Order: sequence, then C-alpha cells, then structure tokens
Amino acid sequence: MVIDLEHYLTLAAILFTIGVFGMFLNRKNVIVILMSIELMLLAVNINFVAFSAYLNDLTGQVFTMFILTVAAAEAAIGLAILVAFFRNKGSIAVEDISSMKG
Amino acid sequence: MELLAVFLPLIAFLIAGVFGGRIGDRGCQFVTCTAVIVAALLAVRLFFDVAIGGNAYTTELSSWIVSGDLNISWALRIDSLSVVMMCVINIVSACVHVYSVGYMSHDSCKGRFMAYLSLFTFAMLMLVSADNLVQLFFGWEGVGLASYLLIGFWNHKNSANAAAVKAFVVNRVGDFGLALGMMAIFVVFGTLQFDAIFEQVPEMAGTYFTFIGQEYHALTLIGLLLFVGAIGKSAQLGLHTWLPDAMEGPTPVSALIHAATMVTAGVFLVARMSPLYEYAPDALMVVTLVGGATAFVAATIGLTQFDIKRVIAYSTMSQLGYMFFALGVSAYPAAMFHLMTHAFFKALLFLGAGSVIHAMSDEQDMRKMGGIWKKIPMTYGLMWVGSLALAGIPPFAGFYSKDIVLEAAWADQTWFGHIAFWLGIAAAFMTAFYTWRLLIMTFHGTPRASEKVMSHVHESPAVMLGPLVILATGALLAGMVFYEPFVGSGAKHPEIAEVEIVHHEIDIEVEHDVEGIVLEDEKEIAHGVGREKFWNGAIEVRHQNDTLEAVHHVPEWVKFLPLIMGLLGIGLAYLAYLLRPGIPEKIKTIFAAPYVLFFNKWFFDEIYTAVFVKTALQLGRFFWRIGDQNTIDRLGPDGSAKSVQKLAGAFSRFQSGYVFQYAFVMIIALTAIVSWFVFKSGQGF
Amino acid sequence: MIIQALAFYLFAGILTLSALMVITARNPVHSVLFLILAFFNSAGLFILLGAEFVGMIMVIVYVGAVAVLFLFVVMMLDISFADLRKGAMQYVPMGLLIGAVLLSELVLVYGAWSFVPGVEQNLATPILRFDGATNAESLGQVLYTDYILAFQLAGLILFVAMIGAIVLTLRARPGLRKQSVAAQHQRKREDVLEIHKVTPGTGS
Amino acid sequence: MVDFPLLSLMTFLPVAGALIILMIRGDEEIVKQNSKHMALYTSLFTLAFALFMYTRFDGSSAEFQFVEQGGWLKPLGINYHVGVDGISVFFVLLSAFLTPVCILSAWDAVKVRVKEFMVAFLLLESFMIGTFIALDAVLFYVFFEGVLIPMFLIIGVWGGPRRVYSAYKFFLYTLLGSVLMLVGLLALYAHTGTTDIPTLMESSVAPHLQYWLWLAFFASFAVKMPMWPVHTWLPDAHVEAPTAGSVILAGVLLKMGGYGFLRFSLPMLPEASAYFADFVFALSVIAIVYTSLIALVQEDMKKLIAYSSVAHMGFVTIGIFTATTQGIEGSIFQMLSHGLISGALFLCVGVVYDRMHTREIERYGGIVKNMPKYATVFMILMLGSVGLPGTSGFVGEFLVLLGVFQVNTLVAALAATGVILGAAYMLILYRRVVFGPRVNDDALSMPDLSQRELGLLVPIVLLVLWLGVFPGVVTEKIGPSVDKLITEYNAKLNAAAIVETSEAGDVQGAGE
Amino acid sequence: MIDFNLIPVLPEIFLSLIGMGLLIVGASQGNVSTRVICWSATCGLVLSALILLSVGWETRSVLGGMFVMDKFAGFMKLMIIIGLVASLALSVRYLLQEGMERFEFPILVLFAGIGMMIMVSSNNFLALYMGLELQSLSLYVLAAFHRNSMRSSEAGIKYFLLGALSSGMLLFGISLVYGFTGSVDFEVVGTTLSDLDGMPIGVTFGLVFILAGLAFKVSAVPFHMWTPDVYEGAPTAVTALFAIVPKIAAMGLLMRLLFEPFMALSEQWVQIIYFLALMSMFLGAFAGIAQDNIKRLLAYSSIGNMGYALIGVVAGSAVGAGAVVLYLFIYMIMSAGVFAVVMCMRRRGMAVYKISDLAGLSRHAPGLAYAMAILMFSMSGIPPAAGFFGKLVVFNAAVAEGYYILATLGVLTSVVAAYYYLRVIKVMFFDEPADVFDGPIPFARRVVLFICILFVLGFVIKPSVFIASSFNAASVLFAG
Repeated sequence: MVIDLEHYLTLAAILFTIGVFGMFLNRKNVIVILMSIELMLLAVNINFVAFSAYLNDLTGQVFTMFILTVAAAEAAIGLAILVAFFRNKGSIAVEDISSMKG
Repeated sequence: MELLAVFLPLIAFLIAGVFGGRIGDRGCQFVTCTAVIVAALLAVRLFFDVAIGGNAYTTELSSWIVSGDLNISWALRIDSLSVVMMCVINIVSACVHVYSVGYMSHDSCKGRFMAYLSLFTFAMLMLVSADNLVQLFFGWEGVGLASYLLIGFWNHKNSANAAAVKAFVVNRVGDFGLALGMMAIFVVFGTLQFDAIFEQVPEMAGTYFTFIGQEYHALTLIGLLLFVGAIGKSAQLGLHTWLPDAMEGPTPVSALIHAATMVTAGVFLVARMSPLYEYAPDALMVVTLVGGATAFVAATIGLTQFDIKRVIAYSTMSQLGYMFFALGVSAYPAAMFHLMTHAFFKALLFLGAGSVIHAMSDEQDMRKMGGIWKKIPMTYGLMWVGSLALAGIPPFAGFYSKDIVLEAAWADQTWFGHIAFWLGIAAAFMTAFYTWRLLIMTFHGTPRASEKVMSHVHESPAVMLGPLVILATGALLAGMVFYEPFVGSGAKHPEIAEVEIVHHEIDIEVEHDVEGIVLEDEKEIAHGVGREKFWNGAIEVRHQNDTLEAVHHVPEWVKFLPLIMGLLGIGLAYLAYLLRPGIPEKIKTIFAAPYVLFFNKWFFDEIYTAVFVKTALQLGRFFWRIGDQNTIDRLGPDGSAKSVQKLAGAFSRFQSGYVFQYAFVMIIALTAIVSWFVFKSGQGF
Repeated sequence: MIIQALAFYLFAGILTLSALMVITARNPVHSVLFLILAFFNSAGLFILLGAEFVGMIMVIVYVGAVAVLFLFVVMMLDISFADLRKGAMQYVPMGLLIGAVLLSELVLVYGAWSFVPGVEQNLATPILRFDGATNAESLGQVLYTDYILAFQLAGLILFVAMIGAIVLTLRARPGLRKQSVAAQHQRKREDVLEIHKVTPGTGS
Repeated sequence: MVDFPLLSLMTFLPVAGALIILMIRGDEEIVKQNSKHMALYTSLFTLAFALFMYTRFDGSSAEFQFVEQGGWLKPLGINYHVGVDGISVFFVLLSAFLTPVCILSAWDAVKVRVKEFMVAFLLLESFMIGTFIALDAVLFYVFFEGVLIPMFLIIGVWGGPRRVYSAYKFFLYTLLGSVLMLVGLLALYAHTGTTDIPTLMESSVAPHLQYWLWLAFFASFAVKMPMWPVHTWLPDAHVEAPTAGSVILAGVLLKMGGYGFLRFSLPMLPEASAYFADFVFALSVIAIVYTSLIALVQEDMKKLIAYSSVAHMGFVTIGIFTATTQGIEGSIFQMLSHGLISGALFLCVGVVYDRMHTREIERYGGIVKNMPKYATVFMILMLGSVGLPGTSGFVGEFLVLLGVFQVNTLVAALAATGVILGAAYMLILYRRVVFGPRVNDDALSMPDLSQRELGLLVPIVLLVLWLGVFPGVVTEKIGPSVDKLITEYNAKLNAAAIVETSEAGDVQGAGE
Repeated sequence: MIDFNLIPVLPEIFLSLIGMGLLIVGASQGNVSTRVICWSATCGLVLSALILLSVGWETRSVLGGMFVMDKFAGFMKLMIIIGLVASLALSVRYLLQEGMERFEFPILVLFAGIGMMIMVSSNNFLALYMGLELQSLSLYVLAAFHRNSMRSSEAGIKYFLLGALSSGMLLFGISLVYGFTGSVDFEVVGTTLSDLDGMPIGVTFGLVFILAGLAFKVSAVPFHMWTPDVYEGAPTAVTALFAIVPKIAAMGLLMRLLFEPFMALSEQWVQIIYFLALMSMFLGAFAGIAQDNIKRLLAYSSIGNMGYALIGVVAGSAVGAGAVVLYLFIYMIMSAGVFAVVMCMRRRGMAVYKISDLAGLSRHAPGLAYAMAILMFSMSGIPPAAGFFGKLVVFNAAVAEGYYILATLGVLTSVVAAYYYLRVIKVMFFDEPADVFDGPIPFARRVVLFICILFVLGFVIKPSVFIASSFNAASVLFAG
C-alpha cells in the first residue's frame, strides 16, 4: 500500500474544503473564520510539501516556510485589528461588523 | 418697364412697411396708390406691346436656386398670358388701393393695410410673370401670405385670425399638390423652366412615372398634382372652405384677393401649363368635373346665405368653377376671358357690397338691410351693373364670357363636357336668382335695420365710388371688347359680331384717351386679331381639342339657354322676394333636406373639422401624451433610468455589510469559474 | 510501507476530524485547541514526507506562536458564545453544496495528477543537489542565497506585523510609571542629593 | 492661401478668451461687466476670423482647405488634422455667428454667475467650431462630445425649474449615442488603420461590417439630430435651457448630427447608407408627421418650437440619405436656415420670456398692439420656419423634397404633409401669441424690442431673407464638395455592386 | 550562480532603509514628529524615484531570477512612487486634523510601497507572494489605522479577513502550478506551459485560483466586496492611498503574470478576465448610482474603472497592455485629484462625506467645485479631459482584437456611470448651497490638486508623451 501523491492532494483538498465550509457554517465569530483561513493555508502547505517530496525539489518546502512566516505575521495583525475593533464595539460577532453597507 | 410694372408695388410695400411709421398714413396711401397706378398704366402699355403687338419676351434678373441639374432663375416672362393677368391685377389692384383709402379711413392701421395690399399685388405679379414653376410658387405662396395677412388684418378678432390661418393652411394643402407636381415635372423633364418643359411635352407624352408604388401616365399625374394646387388656391370643391371664411377680411381685400385676382391663380396655372394639359386628357377630365361640380355646389350654397359678402364669395367660387371647366375642355382662352371679365364685375360687386356695408355701419347680414336704395343710389346703380354682368345678361361682360364657356363645354362633346354644361346651366340659373335675391334683400323692401343705423346710411365718398365706376366700365365693356382677341377666330359668332365691332373701336379709343398711347396698325388689330395671334403661343391647344373652334357648330339652343336661365332666375327672385315674400319660407319647408344641406354649405366645414382638424389635434395629443411621454420616455430614458435605479438599489442591497457574505460571494464565484472550466473541459473528454 | 501508510491514515484522519471540529466546535477555545491538534498532525505528515524542518517549524511557529496567540485573544476578548449557533444553519445547505462541488472538482483534478513531462529540468533546487545533507541543512543552503529576496521580504513583513500590532493595540497610559534607563544613567549625585548641614539640637 | 493656422486660431481663441475671463478678479459688478465684454469681443473676433476664412475660401474646389496637420496621439497614428470644405465651412460660420448673438441675448437675461456663463459659452463655441473643422475622427469625437460639458452646465445652472432632469436627459441621452459611435469609430480604425477623415473617405469597408458601423454612427447622430424616436430629450432640453442655450442648441448642436451623417455615414459607409436609406426615410417621415402633430397641441412656446425642430431635422435626414445633389445641398441649406430661424425664434421667445417670465402661450395674445416690431420680426421668422418662398426655409425644404422625390415619391409626399402641418402649428402659435383678443393686460404692457434685441434679431431676419432670395451664395460654395461626395458615393456603390455580381458569378461558376 | 547584483533593487533597498531610519527617529521623537517624518518619507520617495530613474531600465533579472527589472517594472514603479508621494502629500494635514498623527503612518505607507514595487518586479511566484503580503499587511494596518474609530477598525477587519481568504486562494493556485510544472519561476513556467499541447485542467485550476486572489487585489467583481466598505470606513487619507496606488501594483502584477508565464493559457484567462471586466463595469456603474457617501461612490467608481482597465488586459495585445498602463496612470492622477477635494470636505472640524454636503460648492468655493467638476467629467470619460483618452485607448485595444461586444457594453456602462459623476456636479452646481467648508485648503493639497487638474486638462494638448511611454513600457511584456 503505497501512499501516492494523490492521497496528500486529496487530503489537502478536503482540508481546503473544510476551510471553505467553515465560512458558511460559522457566521457568528470572526476568530473562527480566521481559523478557517488557517485551515486553508494548511491545505496549501500540505500541497506544497507533498509536491516538493514527490518532485524531489526543495522549492516547495521553502515556499511553505515563507507561508508559515507570513501566516504568523498575518495572524498577529489580524488579531491586532480584532482587538482594536473589540475595543470600539465590544463584540466580535460577525453580525456586528456591519455598520457599513450598501 | 416690366421690371417697374412688377416691382413698383414691392418698393411701395417696403417703403410703407419699413418707413410707415415715419411717413404716416397719408404718405403710405400716397406711395402705394401711386405705385400701383403707375404699375397699372405700365401693365396696359405692356398689354399693347406684348399681347397686341406680339412681342413676347423674357427678362432674366438673377439666378436663384442652383443645385446640380436644377437651375432656377429669377426671371420675368412677359407673354400674352402674363400681361393679361398683369393688366387685370394692376387695374383691379389700383382700384382697390384707391377705394381702400376711403374704406379704411376709420381704421387705425391704414399704412399697414396699404402696404399689405401692395405686397399682395407684387406677389401676384410675380406669380403671373414667373418664368419657371418655382418662381410661380414663390408668387403663389406670396399671395397666400398676403391673403393671410389681410384676412387677419383685424387681428384682435378671433374669427379673423382663425379665417386667416384656415386660408393659409388649406392653401398649403393645395400647395402640397403643386409642390409634388413641380417635383414630378423636375423628375420627368429635368427642369422647371416653362419653355424647356413645353418643348419636351410631346416627347414625354408616352412616359410613365411611378408614384407611391403605382405607375401613372406621367403627364396626367403631373396635371393632377398641379391641379390640386389650383383647387386650393382657386377654392374649388374640396379645398374651398377657406374662401367664405376669408370674408372676415376688410372688403377691399375680398374684392382684390378673393374675387378678382388671387383665386384665379389656379386658373392661370392651368392655362399656363396648357401645353402640358393638352397631353393629359384624363387630367383635363378631372379639371372639368371638379369645375362643374364647384360651379353647381357653390351656387346652391349661395342661394341660402344671408351674409352679403358670403353670397358674393360663393358666387365667386361658382364662377371659378366655370373657368375650370372651361379649362377642362381645352377652352383656355375662354377661361381666361371669363377670368378677366369676372375680375371686373366681381371686384365691382364686392366693392359695392363694401360700400353698402360701409353705409350700414359695418352690417353684413342681408336680413338686417333693405330699403336703402334711395339713400345710396350710386352704389345701387353700380351694384346693378355688377349683378347684370354676373347673371350673364347682354351686353354686360359676363354674358360673353359665360356664354362662351358654356358653349365650349357643350362643344367638347365628351360626357364630362356635357355634365359640366348642364351643371353650368343650373348654376347660371341659380346665380341669377341669388344675385337678385341679394339685390332685393339689400336695397329693396322695408328697412330691417335699426333706426340708428338707418339714419346713418349715406353714400360713400368719391374716393370709393371712383374705382367703382372704373370697374363698372370694365364690367360693362370688357366682354364686348375682348371677345374677339381672347376667344374669337376667323368665323364669327353671328349675333355678337356686330355689337362687338361697334364697341371695339370705342374701347380702343377710350383706352387711347386714358393711356395716351398711339398704336400703329390699328386696323389690323380691330379686325384681324385671331386668338392664335393674340395668345401668341402662350396658350397651346392641340387641334383635336380645339373646342373654341367647335363652338361655332353648337346648336342654337345651347347658345340661348344660359341667357334664358339667367332671366328665369332673375324673374324668380323678383317673384319670391319682392312680389310674394312667403315663397322662400315655403320652399324652405318643402325642400327641407336640400335646404339644410345648402344652408350648411354641404357640411364641408363640419366634416373637415371632424375628420382632419379634430383628428390632427387628437393625434397630436395622443402622440404627445401616449407616444412621447408614456411610451418613448417611459420605456426609453425615464424607464431605463428607473430600472437602472432599481438595479442600483438591488446591487446596493446585495452589499449587505456582512463579511461572511462577502466571503461567500468570493468563494461561490471561484467555484463557479472552476466549474465552468471543468464543464468546458468535460466537453472535450 | 505499511507503517507509513498507517501513519498517513492516522495523521490524515485525525487531521480531518480535528479540522471539522475546528469549524463546528461550539466554544472558540475548543476550536483553537482542535486547530492545534490539526497542526500537530500535519507536522506529522510533513515529517512523513521527509520535510522534517518544515514539520518542526510548524509545531514551533504555528503551535507555539500562532495558535497560542489565537487562544490568548479568544480568552482576552471574553466572548459570550451563548447564542453563537442561532441561525447558523441558514447557510449550511449552500455551504455543503459549494463544498461538495469544490471538493469533487478538486478530487477530479487530483485523481490523475501528473507532472509536466521533463519536469526535472524545471526544478530550481532539486533535493539531489544537496546530496547527503539533512533537510534543514539543504534549506539553510538555499534560504540565504537563492531565496535571499524572499528572506529579506519576510523580515520586512514581520517588521510590519510588529509595527502594525503596536500601532493598533498599544495604548499609552498616562498614569503609568516607566523605567527610564537614560534618565537613570544621567542622574547625578548632585541633582538628587542635597546635603544639608543639620544643626543638631535645633529641631528644624 | 493662408499660411498661418487660421482654423486653429478660430477654434482656440474662445478658449483663450475663457481663460482670461476666468482670471478676472475684483468687484462683482465689474467682473460681470468685464466678462460679458470680454466674451463678446472674443466671439466677435472669432466671427471676424470666420468671415475672413469665408472670403478666402475657394468655393470652386471640393478639396479641404486651410488644412493643418500635426502630431497628436502619435503612437496610435492619430493626428491633429483640421480643414474645411464646402460642407463644413458654413457650419463654422454659423457657429461663429450665433455665439456672439447668444452672448448678447444673455446680456441682461443672465443675472447670476455671469462669468461662468460666458466661460461656458466660449468653450462651447470652441468645441462647436472644432467639431466642424476636425478632419480626424478622434479629434472630431473629442470636440463632438466635449460640447456636452458646457451645455450640461448651461442647462443645469441657468435653466428653468426642471433643469436638472433636462440636463441629465440631454447629457446621458446624447452620451449614450456618442459612445456607440466611439465603438464604431474604433472599429473603423481597426479595419482601416487610420482615423484620418480624408483617408477614411477613400478607403472602403467590408459590407457586413458597414452595417454595424453605420448603426453605431447612426446611434450618435440620430440622437443628436434628433430623430424619432430618440428625440424626447430635445423638447425638455429646450424648454429648460436659458434662451441662449436654446438658441445654440437649436442653431448649432442639432446640426452636428447632420454634419456627422455627411462626413461619416455617407462617404465612409456608402453601402450601408444605401441599405438603410429607407429606414432613415421611415423614421424621418414619422418624425415629421408625428412631431408636427405634437407641435399642434403644445401650450409652451419653446416646446412647440422644439418639436418643430425635430420635424425640420426630419427633412435634413431625408435629404442626406437621398444621396442626390438636391437632397444633400437642400439638407445643408436646411440646416443652416434652421439654425438661423429656430435660433432666432428661440430668441423671440426669450424676448417675451424676459418680460413676462412665462412661456405659456395662453398668457399672451394681442401683443402686436404694443410690440409691433417684435410682431414683424417674429412674423418673418415664423414664415421662414413655415418655409415660405423668399425665405431661407423654403430653399432647404424644397431642395430636400426635390431630392427625395427622385428617390422615393411616397416619402416625398408624406414629408410634404409636414409642410402643411408646419404651417398650421406655426400660424396657430403666432396667432395665439401675437394676434388675438387683447385680454392679458400684463402681456399688453410689455415694451417693444429694445435696441439690443433689435440688433440681435434684425441681422438674422435679413440673413433669412437674403438667403431665401439669393441662396446661391451658399449652394455655390457647397456644390463642388457635395458633387464630390456624391460621385464618390456612387462610385463606391457601383464598385461594390460589381464585386457582388462577380462574386455571385464565382459562386455559380464554382457550382457548375 | 546567484546574481547578487543589487543595483536594480536599489530603490527598494533605499526605501526600506529610509523606512527603518524614520522609524527610529519616530520612536525616539514620538508622534510630534509625524509631520517631519511624513515629509521626510515623501522626500525619500522622491529620492528613490531618482534612483529608480538612474538604475537603468533594460531588462535583467537578478537575485536568483526572482526580481526582474525592465521598462514595464520601471514605469510601474515610477507610477507607484508618484502615487505614494501624492497620497502622502494629501495625508499629512489630514492626520493632524483627525487627531491620528502617528509617525507609523508614513512608515507603513513606505513598506506598502516597497511591497508594491516588489510585486511589479517579481519574476517568481514566491517573490510575488512576499511582495503582495508585504503590501497587504501594511494596508490592513492602515485601513484600521484610526483605531478609535469603529468604522476604521471594521474596515480593517473586513479587508483583512477577505484579504487573507484571497491570499489562501492565491496560494492554493500557486501550489497547483508548482505541482504541475515543478517550478515557481515565471520564465520556467512560461516556457513549460507554452511547450505543451493540451492544457491539463490542473493548471487551469491553478490559474483560476491565482486569478481569484489577484482579482481581489484589483477589486474586480465578484471579488470586490470589500472595496466599498473599506473605502468608506478607512480614514480618508488611507482611502486615497487605496484608490491611488495599490491597484497599479496589482494590475502590473496581473499583467506580468498573464502575459508572461500564463500567455499559453490565454484562451482560458481571457474568459475569466472578460467576465471580471464585464461584471466590474456593470457593478461599478450600477451600484454607484445608489450611493450617498462620496467615498463609497468612489469605491464603486474604482471598481468600474478597474473593469475598464481589465478590458485592455482581455485584448491581450501590446496595444492592450499599453492601454492599461496609460489608463492606470490617468486614473491614478484623477483619483489623487478627487481625493484632494474629498479631504477638503470638512465642516466645523469634522469631515463630511455625504454627496449632498457638496451642495452649492460652486458658490462658496468655485475653484474647488470647478476642479471637482473637471475631474468628474474626466472620470466619466468625456473629452477633452484625460479620462476620455484612457477609455479611448482601452476600447481601441479591445476593438482592435475584435471584442466588439465587450467594448460596446463597456461604453454603455460608462454612460450609466456618467450618471453618478454628473450627480456630483449637479449637487455642486445646481443645488442650493449648504454650509461652507472649513478653509483654507492646505498648501500641499492645493499643489496636488493643481497638478492633477493641469494634467487632466493638459493631457489633450500633448498626449503622445504619455501614450508613447506607457506603450513603450508595456511592450517589454511582449518582447519575448
């Protein structure tokens, strides 16, 4: 029983889809949406690493590293913005983030 | 000379129109009267030069419209036809100008009135002296304009304005035909210049022309279209409704424009185009029938009217009908002859009526007149002259011309010629009847006007009567004098020949005295002038159509019938209005239906109002409210603006402000695009 | 091989399940914890693929920093999640549909994944280049050479993140007493110390 | 001929004037006065240049004259290229003539934001002249559409109560048409590789493409003309625009559509023009009858004249698409004449509007008594509008009808009914306003034309009459250009017909 | 082996040094130094522009082929720097007025600028990603910069969340491309793909995901949803920045990506871009009509404008690319001008954003009103303003390639859009005056506005300069 590239890719696809589905499922808490995005990034990382492994190329792994770095920075900023919003509004419920529309 | 004869009135108009304020009413009157009188004298001079002397010529003035093959000039065509018309116009116009000085003496806008009259005269002269159809059209519309201005001269009166507009618009309907006719001529002949057209007519006799999807004989079509113009201008049946209304204008206007000159423009047009009509027998047939019908219908209406001017107006229309059927049977000279005599006696009648109206403090209803003949004997007498001429009693001018017209109709020996003849005979009877009805109701019987009015009744001043006298002279003599040159030919009309010769010399002498012109070769003119020579090619009659030639072979009764009918009519009028005043009422009750029909002018106005005017207004409103506002705007700009607004609102609502929804949109779009490519590549599997 | 396969399925299974739990957990704290679990499992998968360094980084950076940051924020913001589920099912059918479509399409594509022919020539940094070096060593060799630009940019990005976080959240509190090293160092004896000659016995 | 860039000078002189006006500072009254004067002088200078150009214009040549060429959008091969031929020279004159008239007419009528008004008008003049002299399609488009800007402001700022609606309608409607033209223009460019009008006139376009291009150009010009059923912006725009705006709108802007047909549709797309001629005829005839009927029932003087403009423009479109000498010359003449007459008619309306502040016909009546000069002027213009021979209105209409009669008698007949209706509504208008019972005291206390108003109207009236009696001055100069246009048009049509038959022959040959 | 030639990267390096240096200054001096730092940053940008002009724009790729410098990159960078200078110049006074004078602002702007410059110079998906993220992260922070304002932080959240999502999509796409070709280098990917006969659907998927990510950055419909809210919520200075600069970088990136590595996939991406362009034009035109807030209006306007720019991309020709560059250039300048006016909309110390607040502006501030009117006419593409020429070249490119329907729909939507531009003019000129705005207008804003107006009006006189340089710049993309 050989684990093919396709297995990893399918796993990544499932993770990506779960991330997408998370957006639909959860519309109360912004943080969970953030986590959904993290799941999508995870799927991307799995893709890259899997390709890297099966291509015998290091580029994918390097890419993944940078993605991790950026994701960390993103999380930091995202949460900072969230905190700033919470201080203004007292809530981070998704439905409360709708003062601007139209 | 011809330039002066034509343009003097224009100059007078400009002076009176532009500087009217500065030179005052007197000045205007002086300028215009002088100009027109001089023009009249010049016209007579021209008459002798051209018609009698036989020197037709054309004067080029300047080029007008040049576009591609189209080359139209301002030019004066001086031939017999135009000088005859010019004489008539200028003489009658001069009379009317002078008359107006008296008639309009109480009006506040005398200068303007005189200016308009001059303008009219100029336009009419342009019309008759035109060398091409466009210039003719210029004059044609110009007289329409002058007519419009003069009918609406008392512009504070609503009825006058309405009549003016009506006159113009109805005439426009005729012009519509005329314009189309001109265009058809241009397409067929490639020119609008008379000579060039006439030259080509024989070649084009077999041409067919497609008009609005139908193929027509080209010349017939052209003839008919031109005739539509003539119908409008000459108030023939169908487009006549403006003429009676035109009596809203001051009476001199009615005399000049709506009796003597402008309304005869149609006759002139057909005569002018005679070379073409000669090759369009079907068109002539229509002309005849319309003319005959007009003569009859107008006479029937004339029987029942009470407005003095309207009676004369209908009689004008009726007489125009005569002229047309004369034209229709190719007796163009006869038509022109009648035109000329009619101009004199009808102008006379109108001016006489004006004198009556003037005397009766602007009363026009004959039911409120009566019994005034002693107070205004001069007018009364002159009216008699006019009436006799109109009724066709010898030796008055009308007798000659009407007779020849009717004879020609008979002599044509076609079914429509006969119809026209019998209609004409009937009309002649009615004409005589209503003319005497008018005379009697106006002058005789017991006065029906109020005391106050009656006390004011007075004879008109000399300045008004003078022109009347001149016109009366014409009405008396014109028939006799001009019978020979106009319509006569080698073989003479036995009864008239004698009389004619007698008076001929008198007439020429009279004319000599007036103009002081010495003519050479007097004798030749007196004796030998055939109509061919007189017309000198200005009117063309094909030999096989020459009804005037055939006139000599008509039976005797045809010659006497008109006279008899006229006398009968006069007699009946006496009977009914003077001797047995109850008769009209009885007739009215017995022939209720025809009476109502006649009295209401055959309901033309009502029908037109219902069919055209109301429809046009309703359509206009419909197009405006329903078409423009409720359809085009509602579906077009306003509608799209509204739907854009709606769409904008929808788009705007779609932007709900919820971040998860934004994410959905992105994801769904992504999925959709991906699916699209899967689907597309699926095609390739 | 079997072990590898088993390991894969184990990691993959847990990963999937925990990912599902991340999005379905009622309590955000639980979500974060499941996220951490997912990260651990993916790290396992990475190691399985021979990318040890990335796997470790995953644990260190993601679990150690990011996830903890999440947890920290979730707790700090003190969210009441009593009614968090209300009305949440509204979009689920749509989500399921979209998810299903997307997944099936992705799987369809992945089903027969193949590299482009002659892919070997395209590889920028084939692992073969670093014959015998460990994964971390190989990465180290390229990171500061081939990928120097990206590396520097990563530095800038982190810098921006730092500035951003400070800008957005740091609040200057006026009443706060802070240590000022410079001031401490500048402090001279004469400035702070005044020596009074005390006359004993006067009592002042 | 003339070496210095006369046309550019004429085009940009007003812009320079506008810039100077913008710089005027100081006391409000002084600014008003100075900007008025500045605008007037600038426009008069432009007129002087235009007249100078006219005198130097060689009427016997069909070539473009006073040509200037220079680089502009070089990388796209689009150049600054201007010049006039017989077709455009009179439109330039008309624009240059009507602008000072408008500025004078606004002298006292415009009371607020005088400076801005003058600037807008000068810009408008510049764009108008530019439109007519442009010999590059893109340049043409720039001017053609640039006109919208000042006009939008003129209607919107100085207009009547519904000015906003009207300004929008005007702007968006015309813009909608023009942008389609832009696409067509670009397609033309894509297929011929040039936007140079003289070159385009000589190149030919594939027939199937011609149809689409024609429609694209049509969209723009038809709206601008305006043709039925895209005319509804015009009555609104006219009613709401200030007098000067109406004058220029009727006088010049509407002509841009007709000019466009002559410059683009006919020479560049001859087959499509021939193909769609019947369609144009149908629309024009509908326009003539339909709008004339509507004009009959109007209660607003300006609206009535606006609708009459639509009808008159119907003649123009008919004439153009007859592709006969008479038709086209008639159209050009009709445009010029209509420019003068309807412009002056709007001035006339403006005269009484300035006194009574209403355009409702009902509120007037019998004013001939107190305003005889006005009545006279109005009368002549009204007659010109009716197309009375002797006025310029007749020549145009007559030639157009003559042209179309050669092509399609039905159209001629139907169009000629417009002449009847035209007489009806204009006479009724005149009757109700100037004649009639003297009931409205305020109308009867209006003073007659002032010196300034007379100075405005009398030259136009004289021009109308002069052109009616001696139209040769115009037709002479436009003749060669029109002839060239028609010759080339027919040549192209014939060439296309030959190609078609030979192709058909080929197909048959192949079939055998 | 590795080309460490740093000369082409000098402008970026210089800017990052400036940024860090200014941060030190700011940290030591505190927020009082904001003004100085802003102007220093502006000067730094100007200097970097000079450096950029002097480094030579001939095509070369350095740093392991990750970074490419060519005429396209050079021109786009120049535009970016100009845009940054303009938006910084506009912002200085605004920061003071709104009480958010924090020295980090110019520094974040600088870093965002570096990110954008990297984007247009990237020759590798990794560099692309890093540049993009550098820019995005800076902008996330900037959007939420007014941290005491609920709207600003809401804008930040929305922008951030959706931006992160789009990054995820982009990355997923890149991973697919990498997985198929084995490379993240543009040139390698390009040659690999162009050698293929049939295009495997996996790469198409990759393309779709990447385009989705980038479409977000250029706010093309349906990835535009963040735009109106962020424009409205972000501090006006930031909105101005958003409107003026990032789109240039994103479009530059998009063009390089599509015309170089993905040229072989043009059949596929044309369909997508076609769709995006069409939708953007429509939504931009229609939704804008319903707006009351001028910033939201401008957001929709920018969506629509990006739609027009994308038409040039669809054309897929050198002319099209040149048209896009020119379009962006003109649009940038117009936006700068418009925001200069919008920033002047203050009453009694408070910024106002309603369109109706402009009522009667032509009476009490005619200069401002005229400037705005000119800009609005230009935006709606009425000649002779510069905006027309932008549209002209774009539609020309589309028509030249036979995209008649797209061009037609494009011009039609431009008519619809003209409606709301006209509304602004209508409010200013036709409506009765509202209260006056706080005067006087700061000098920097005046200068920016003046230059913009000069450009918008003067473009017609000498357009060839700009057209030639933008076409020249874009031509490199088609050199190979």
